[in-house]
Amino acid sequence: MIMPERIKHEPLDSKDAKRPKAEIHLIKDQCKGCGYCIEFCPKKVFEESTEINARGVHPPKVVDEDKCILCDFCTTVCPDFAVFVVERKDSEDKKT
Amino acid sequence: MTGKRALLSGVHFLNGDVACAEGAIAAGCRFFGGYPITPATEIAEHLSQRMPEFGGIYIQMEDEIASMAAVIGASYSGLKAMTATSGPGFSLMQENIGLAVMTETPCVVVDIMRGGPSTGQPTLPGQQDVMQAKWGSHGDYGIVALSPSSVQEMFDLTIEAFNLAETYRLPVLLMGDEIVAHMWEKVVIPAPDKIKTVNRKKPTVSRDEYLPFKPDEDLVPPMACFGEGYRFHATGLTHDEHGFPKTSSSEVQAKLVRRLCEKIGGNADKIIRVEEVMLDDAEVVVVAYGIVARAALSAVRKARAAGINAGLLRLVTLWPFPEKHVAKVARKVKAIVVPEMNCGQLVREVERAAKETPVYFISKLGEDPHTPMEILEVIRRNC
Amino acid sequence: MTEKKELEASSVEEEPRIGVYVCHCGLNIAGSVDCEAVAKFAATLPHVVLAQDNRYTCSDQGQEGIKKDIKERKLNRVVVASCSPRLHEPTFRKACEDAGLNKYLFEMANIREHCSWVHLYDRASGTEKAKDLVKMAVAKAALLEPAEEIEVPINRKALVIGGGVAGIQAALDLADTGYKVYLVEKEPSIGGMMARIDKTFPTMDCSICILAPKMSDVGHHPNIELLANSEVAEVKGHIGNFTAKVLRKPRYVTKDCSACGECIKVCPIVAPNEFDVGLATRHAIYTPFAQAVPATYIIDMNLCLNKEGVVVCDKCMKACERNAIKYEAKPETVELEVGTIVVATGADVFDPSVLPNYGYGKFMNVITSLEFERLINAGGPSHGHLLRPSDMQIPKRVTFIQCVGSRSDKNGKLYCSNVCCMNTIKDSLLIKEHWPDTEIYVFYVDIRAYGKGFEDLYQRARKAGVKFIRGLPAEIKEDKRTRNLWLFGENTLQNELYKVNVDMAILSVGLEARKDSEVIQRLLTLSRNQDGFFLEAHPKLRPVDAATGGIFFAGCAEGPKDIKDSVTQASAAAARAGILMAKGKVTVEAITPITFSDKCTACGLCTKVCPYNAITLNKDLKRVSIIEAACGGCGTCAAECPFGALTQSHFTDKQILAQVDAVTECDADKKVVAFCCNWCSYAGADFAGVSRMQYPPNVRIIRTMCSGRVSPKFVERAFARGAAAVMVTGCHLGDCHYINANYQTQKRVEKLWKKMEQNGLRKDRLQLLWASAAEGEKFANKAREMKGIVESVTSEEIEKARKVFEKALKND
Amino acid sequence: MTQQTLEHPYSKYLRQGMIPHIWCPGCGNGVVLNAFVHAVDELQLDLDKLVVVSGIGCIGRIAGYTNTDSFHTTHGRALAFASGVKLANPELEVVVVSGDGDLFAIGGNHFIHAARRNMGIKVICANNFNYGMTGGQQGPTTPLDSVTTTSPYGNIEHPFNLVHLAAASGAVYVARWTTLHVRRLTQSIKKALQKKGFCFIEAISACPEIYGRYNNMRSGLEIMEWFKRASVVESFSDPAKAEITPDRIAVGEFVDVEKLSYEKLLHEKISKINEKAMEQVG
Repeated sequence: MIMPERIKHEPLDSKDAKRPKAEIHLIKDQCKGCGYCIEFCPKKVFEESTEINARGVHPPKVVDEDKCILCDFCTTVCPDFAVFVVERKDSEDKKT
Repeated sequence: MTGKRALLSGVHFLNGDVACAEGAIAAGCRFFGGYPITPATEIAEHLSQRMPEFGGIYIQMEDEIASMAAVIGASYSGLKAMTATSGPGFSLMQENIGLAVMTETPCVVVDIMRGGPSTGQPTLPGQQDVMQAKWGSHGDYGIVALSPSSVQEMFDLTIEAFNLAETYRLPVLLMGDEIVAHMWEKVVIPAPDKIKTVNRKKPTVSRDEYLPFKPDEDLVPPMACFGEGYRFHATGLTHDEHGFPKTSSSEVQAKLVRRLCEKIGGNADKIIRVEEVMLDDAEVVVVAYGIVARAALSAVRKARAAGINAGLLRLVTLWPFPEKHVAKVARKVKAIVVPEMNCGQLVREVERAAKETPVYFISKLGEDPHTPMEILEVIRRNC
Repeated sequence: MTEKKELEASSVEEEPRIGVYVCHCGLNIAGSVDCEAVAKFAATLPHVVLAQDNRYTCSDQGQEGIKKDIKERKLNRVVVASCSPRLHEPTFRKACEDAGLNKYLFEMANIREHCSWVHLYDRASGTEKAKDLVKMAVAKAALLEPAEEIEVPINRKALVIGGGVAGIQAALDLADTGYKVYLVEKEPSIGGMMARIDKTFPTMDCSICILAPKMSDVGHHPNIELLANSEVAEVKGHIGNFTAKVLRKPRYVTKDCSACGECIKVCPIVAPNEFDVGLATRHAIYTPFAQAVPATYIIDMNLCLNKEGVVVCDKCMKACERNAIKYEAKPETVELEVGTIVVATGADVFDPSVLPNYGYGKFMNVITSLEFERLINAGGPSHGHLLRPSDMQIPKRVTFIQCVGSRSDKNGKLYCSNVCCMNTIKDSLLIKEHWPDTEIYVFYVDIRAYGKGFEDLYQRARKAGVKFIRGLPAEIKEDKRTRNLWLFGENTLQNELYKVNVDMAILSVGLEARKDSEVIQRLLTLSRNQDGFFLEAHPKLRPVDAATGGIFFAGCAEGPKDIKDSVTQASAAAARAGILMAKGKVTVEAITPITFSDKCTACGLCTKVCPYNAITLNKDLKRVSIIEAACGGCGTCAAECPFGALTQSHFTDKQILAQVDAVTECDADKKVVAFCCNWCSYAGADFAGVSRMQYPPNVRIIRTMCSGRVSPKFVERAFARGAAAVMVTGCHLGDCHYINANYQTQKRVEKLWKKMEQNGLRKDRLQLLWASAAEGEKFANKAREMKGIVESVTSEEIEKARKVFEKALKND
Repeated sequence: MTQQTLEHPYSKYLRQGMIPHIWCPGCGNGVVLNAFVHAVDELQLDLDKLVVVSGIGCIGRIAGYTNTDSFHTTHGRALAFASGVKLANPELEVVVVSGDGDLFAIGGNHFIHAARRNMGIKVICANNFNYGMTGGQQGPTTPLDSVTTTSPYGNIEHPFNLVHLAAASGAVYVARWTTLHVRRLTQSIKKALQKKGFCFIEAISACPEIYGRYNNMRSGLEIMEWFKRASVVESFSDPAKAEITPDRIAVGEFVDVEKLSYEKLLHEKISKINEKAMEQVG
C-alpha cells in the first residue's frame, strides 16, 4: 500500500479523532526521585523539576499534559504511588 | 453419642500418645501439623485417623520448623492447633515457639521427652527438656508447661493445655516423657458435656477501633482471626498495639516484652496446678513431676510405713514454676528431695524457692526412671 | 546424468555409419542447387555409408526410406539436408526414434532457407555452399552422441505472490482445479488496488462488492493457505520443485481475534490510514478496511507503545475478550515446497509530487485519482461526499488532468498506463450522478477508449456534459485566498490558450512498476523491460510465461492493466501453471552441460555466468554440479570455462569445432563463419530465406542455442584456419531467451576485438550482430557488408591471423 | 493540575499512614507492591478474605503495607505459616510475597514442598539477586561473578533458576517478569489469583542502592535499562533454559496447567470420611 511518507493530505477526520484529555496528579512529597515516570513515559510528558520535596529529591514536573495519552504507565511503574492520571472531565462531555 | 464421629466417652485402655491425641480432639483441636519422631509419632498417627472424622486437619509437614509455623498459621485462621514432637524436633520448633509467643498465638506443643542431647536415645525416657521449655527460644517471654504423670493426665492435661493457650494466647507446652507416652493404662474419657473447654476472646469492637495487640486488664488482647474482616497485621518484629513494627522504639519494646512475661507471671496463681500428698506433717518432702512422681509417691508411702513423715509435692505445672508452693513447703520441712531424669534442671528452681532448706537431688539418666527404693533411701538418709 | 554417461560409453565403441539425405523440396531447393551433385559429394565424406537425394524427404516415403536404411544399412547417424531445423528437425528426429535410433544422433543441414532461397540466381555457388553445409553437418554428425531427456517430477502445489485481484483470481482458479495454493501477500489484507477503487469501468459496478466475495472465498478455500503480512524472502530450485522461504511478519494479534473492534476504541494512538491514502485515520491496532481478509486485526509496531514485549499500554489487551493480543510475537520463516509460481505483485501509482508545475502536495485541492476513489467511496473518509480538502465543501468545478506520469519520458514514464482514461471517464460520470450540475473539465492527450463498452461510456460522459479539452495544462496556480485553482495551457485542437478556474483538480496518475520489483526479479531470476515491468517469455505466444520455467505472470506486474485484463491474465497464468502440474512431470531437452570433473578447478566462473543459478560449486570436491532441470540450455557456461571442463551436450566443443574445421577446409579466405542463435538470429536468417532476400553466398551458419554458447576458441579456431571473417549473432540485448546470457557474448567479442587490435588485426573481421527473428533484412545487409570486408582482407592479414591464433588449432 | 486534588486510585488497598514505604528510591519492591494492588483492584477482590503473608527482608515489609489481613513471619517460614492459614480456612485467598533469599535459601525446603503439595498459595518472589536488608550479601540467586559484600571477589556459586525450580517442584502456574514488565507482572498476578493451586511469579526487581551499587548499576534507571536490554519474552519455552545472565533474561509465562489443589483434595476426603462417620452415627 501507499507508504506513509507518500501521504500528502491531513486526514479529513483528524479532528474527530480527538483523544480524551488527561489530568496528571503528582503527590510530590511521596516521590523518591527514581525517575521511572520521566524515563518510561512514552510521550515524554514529565521532566525533573528544580524544586526539592519533603524527601529532599527533585520530583518530576509535567511539561505538557496535552501530550499525555492516558496510557497510565507512570501510575503503574511508580514504586512510591506518587503519580496517577485521570481523564479530564470536560473532554468527557465533549465526547458524549 | 456413639460411633467414630463421637468422643470415646467411657473407660478405655490406651497408651499415652493416643490419650493425648484424644484429649486434643476433646479440647476442640482441629489442626495438627507435625513430623514423625519417636516417641511422639503415635500422636500423629492417631490424629491422622481421627482428625478427619471431626472435620479437622492433619498434615505432615516437611520438618518441625514448618510444623510449628503451620500451627501458628492455622491458629490465626481460627482453629485450635497443635503439634507433637520430641527433643530434636522441639529444638527446631524453638524459632517459631518464639514467633507464637511474640504474636500471642494460642497453640499447644507436645514434647515427649527422650534421652538427649542431639539424637540421643529415641526410645528411652528423659526429663532433659524442661529448661529448654522455659528458655528454649531466644528473648524473654513467659511460657506455660505442664507435666503429665499418667496416661489419664496425658488426656486431661492436653485439654488443660488448650484451655490455657486459648485463655492466655500463647503456646502451651505439654512436657510428657517416653514412658507416659508409651505406657498403657486405664483412661476415663468423660461425656462431652462434662469436658470444660475454653475458647479465645474475640474482639467486641469494630474494625476501625480494633487494636490487635491492645490487652484487657488480664493483659491478654482479644484475638481476631484472618477473614473476619478486621484486616489486622501481625509480625515477629517488636510491634505496637496496632501490630505494626516499631523496631527502634525502646519503650514499645519494654512495654511489649514486659507484658509477654507479666501475662503469665501475673496470672501464675490461676495457671499453676500442683498435687500435694501428705504434706501437713511432713518433715521430708519429695518434689517431683512426670513419671518420676509416681515412683516418688510409692517411696513416700513406704517411708510413712517405716514411720518417716514424708510427703510429696507433685508439680503438674512446671512453668510458670510453682515457687510459692515449694517455698511454703520448704519453710516447714527438714529436707527436700528432688528426683529428675536429668543432670539437675528443675532442682535449681526448687533450691531457689527452698532458700535455707537443704535440697537433695537424685539424678537418673538413660535406662528406667528412679525406683521407689532409690528415693526412699535418700529420704531415710535425710530425716 | 549418470545414465547419460553410460550411453556415451556404449556409443563410443561402434564406428559412425552416417546416412545423408539431400532433399529437393520439389524445386524449392533443386531449383538453385544441384542436389544430385551434393549427394554424390556427401558420399565421399568420412563415415558416410549412404547418400541419396530425393524429392520430399519429409514425405512419408522419405521418412520410411530413412527408417528402412537405419534398420537395413545399420545407420547410426542420420543427416538430412533440406529446410530449417526449426521447421522439420522434430519430424526427422521422430522418424529416427521410430527406427530405434536415438533422436540426438540426427543432424540437419539447412540448404533451403540458408542457401537455395537466398542464392536463387547462382546455382554454382549455391551448390558449393550446399556441399559445405552438408560437410559441416556430417562432421558434426560423426561426433553426435545419444542422449536421454530427463524427466523432472512436478510438485502439485503453487505459490501465488501478491493478493490483488490478479493473485486472488489465480489462486482461486488453481485451488478450484484442486491444487494446493499458497497465497503470499505483503500487506495485512489481500485486495490490493481494486479494494480501494469505488466503481469499475465500464460497467460502473461497485468494486469492493464484487471483490469482497472473492476475497472471502480465498479466506475459506480448503486448498488455499493465505499468508498475509508476509514476504517471499528466498526462492531456490527450479521448475516443478521450488523451495520458497516466506517471512511471516507478526500481526501481534492471534487468530483468536473475532474482529469485534473493541480494541480500536481504546487504542490511544492515532495515525493516517494507508488504505485511505491518509485521508482517514486509524489506530496503532487496526484492520486495514472493513472487508479485510484475513479479518484478524494487526498492531502497527512502529506506532504501538509496546516494543520488545515491554508493555507500556495494555488497553487493547484488556479490551480483548479473546486474549488475542500478543505484543511479543516474533517473525517466523515458513518454507514452502511448490511446483509453480504465479507472480502477481501488481504496480505502484505514480507520485505526482515530483511534478512541481501541478503543485500536488503543495495545493490542498490538488489530489490524485486514487485519493479521489477514496473520497467518492461511500465507505471512504468522507462517506462518499466529494469534499475538497481545503474547506470540506462540495466543489462546483472539477477538473481531471490525464497522463500524469504517463506518456512522457521527462514527466514520468513514456508508456501509456492503459487505465487512466477510462478511470477518469468513469469518475466524471460518478460526479455527475451525485452532483449533476458540477462543471467537469478533462484535459487529455488522447482519449483511449479501446475496449469493449469503453466508447459508449466515453459518449455517455460527453452527453452528460463533461468537457474534454485536448492539451494538458502547463501549470496549476492556487488562489491563496479561496484555495481555488487556475489551470493554464493550450487547447491543441483549437490552437488557443486556456485559463480555467476550478475548485478542485484530480491528477489522473499512471501506473508504474513496483519499487520492490527488483527483489522479486532477483529472487526468481526474471527479466524486466525498460519500464521495469516483468518480461514475458514471448510477447505473442507465451504472454504469461516467464523465461524461467514454472513461473507465470498475472496482472499489473507484467504491465499496466485494468481489472478485466488482470483477471483474464490471472486465469491464463493459473491454466498454464495447471497444465504443468496436471502433467506432474516435465521433460528437459538433453542439451544441458556435461562436466569433466578432472579438469574442473572449481574456479566458479561458470556459476557466475549461469542465468539460472543452475550450477552449484562444491569447493571441497573441487567440482561443480548442474541442476539439469534448472538449466535453460544456453551453454554460456561451456563458453566461459577456461579449462574445457564444461561442455554442452549436443553442442559440444568438439562438434562445433568440427563444423568450423569443415567450413575452413578449403577457400577459408573467401568465407565468413557465422554463429547464429537458435531463437533470434538463426530465425532471422531463416526469415531472410523465406522472404527470398538475396545475399552473397560466402556465409556459413553454425547454429547454437544461444550466442552465449559461442566460445572465443571457436572464433579463434576459424581465424587460425584462415577464415576471412567471423560473425557472431544473437538476440537483442535484453531480449535474450536465456535471460541475459547474450551479455556474456558481448563481453567475449569485445575481449576478442581487444586481442585482435593488440596483435594488429582488423577488428572489423569479427562482427557482432544483434538481429531478431523478424530482422531478416538486417541479417542480409550484414552479409552483404561482410562481402566487402572479406574482399578487402589481404592474404598477409589472413596469415597474420593464423599466427596470432594458432594456439587455437590444437584440440585442447 | 499537578497539585494533589484526588486520592491515589490504589490508596484504598494500602494501610493508612504506612505509605511512603521504607524502600529505597527506585527499589523494585514498590513496583511489585504497585503491581499487586493493581491486580487486586482489577479483580475487585474482597479484601476481607485476602491474606498477605511475608517473610524476612526488604520485601517482607509488604505485608504491613497492604490493607488486608497480613502476617510477617520468621525468616523463610512464610510458606509454612501460609499453609496452615490456607488449610485452616480454604475460603481465604492466601498470597505470600517474599524475597529470593527468604523463599529459596532459608525457606527453600518449604517452597519445594508447598509446590509439591500444590498448596493453594500464590507466591510472588521479588528477586533482587542479594540480601538487601542486611546490606547486600550473596544469596541463592546472585548471578555468577556478581560482587556482593560476602562475594567481594565475585560470586562463584551457581544461582537458582527459580522458574525452573518452581516448575520442577510442581507449581501449576509459573511466570517471570522484570519490574519493567510491570503490566505483564500485573496480568500474571491476576491470572495466579484466579487459579487454584500453587502459583509462582518471579518479579526480577531492581535493588539500586545495594546490588546495583556493587555491580556498576548505580541507579534504578540503569538496572531497568539492563532489564530492557537483556529481556526476551519467551512464553512457554523450556524453563530449564531460562537461566538469567547479564545479557539474557528470559521472561514470560512458563507453566499454566490445571491440577487439583491440596486443600481441595483434603477437604473432599474429609467430607467423604464424615459422610461415612455420620452413617455410622445414624
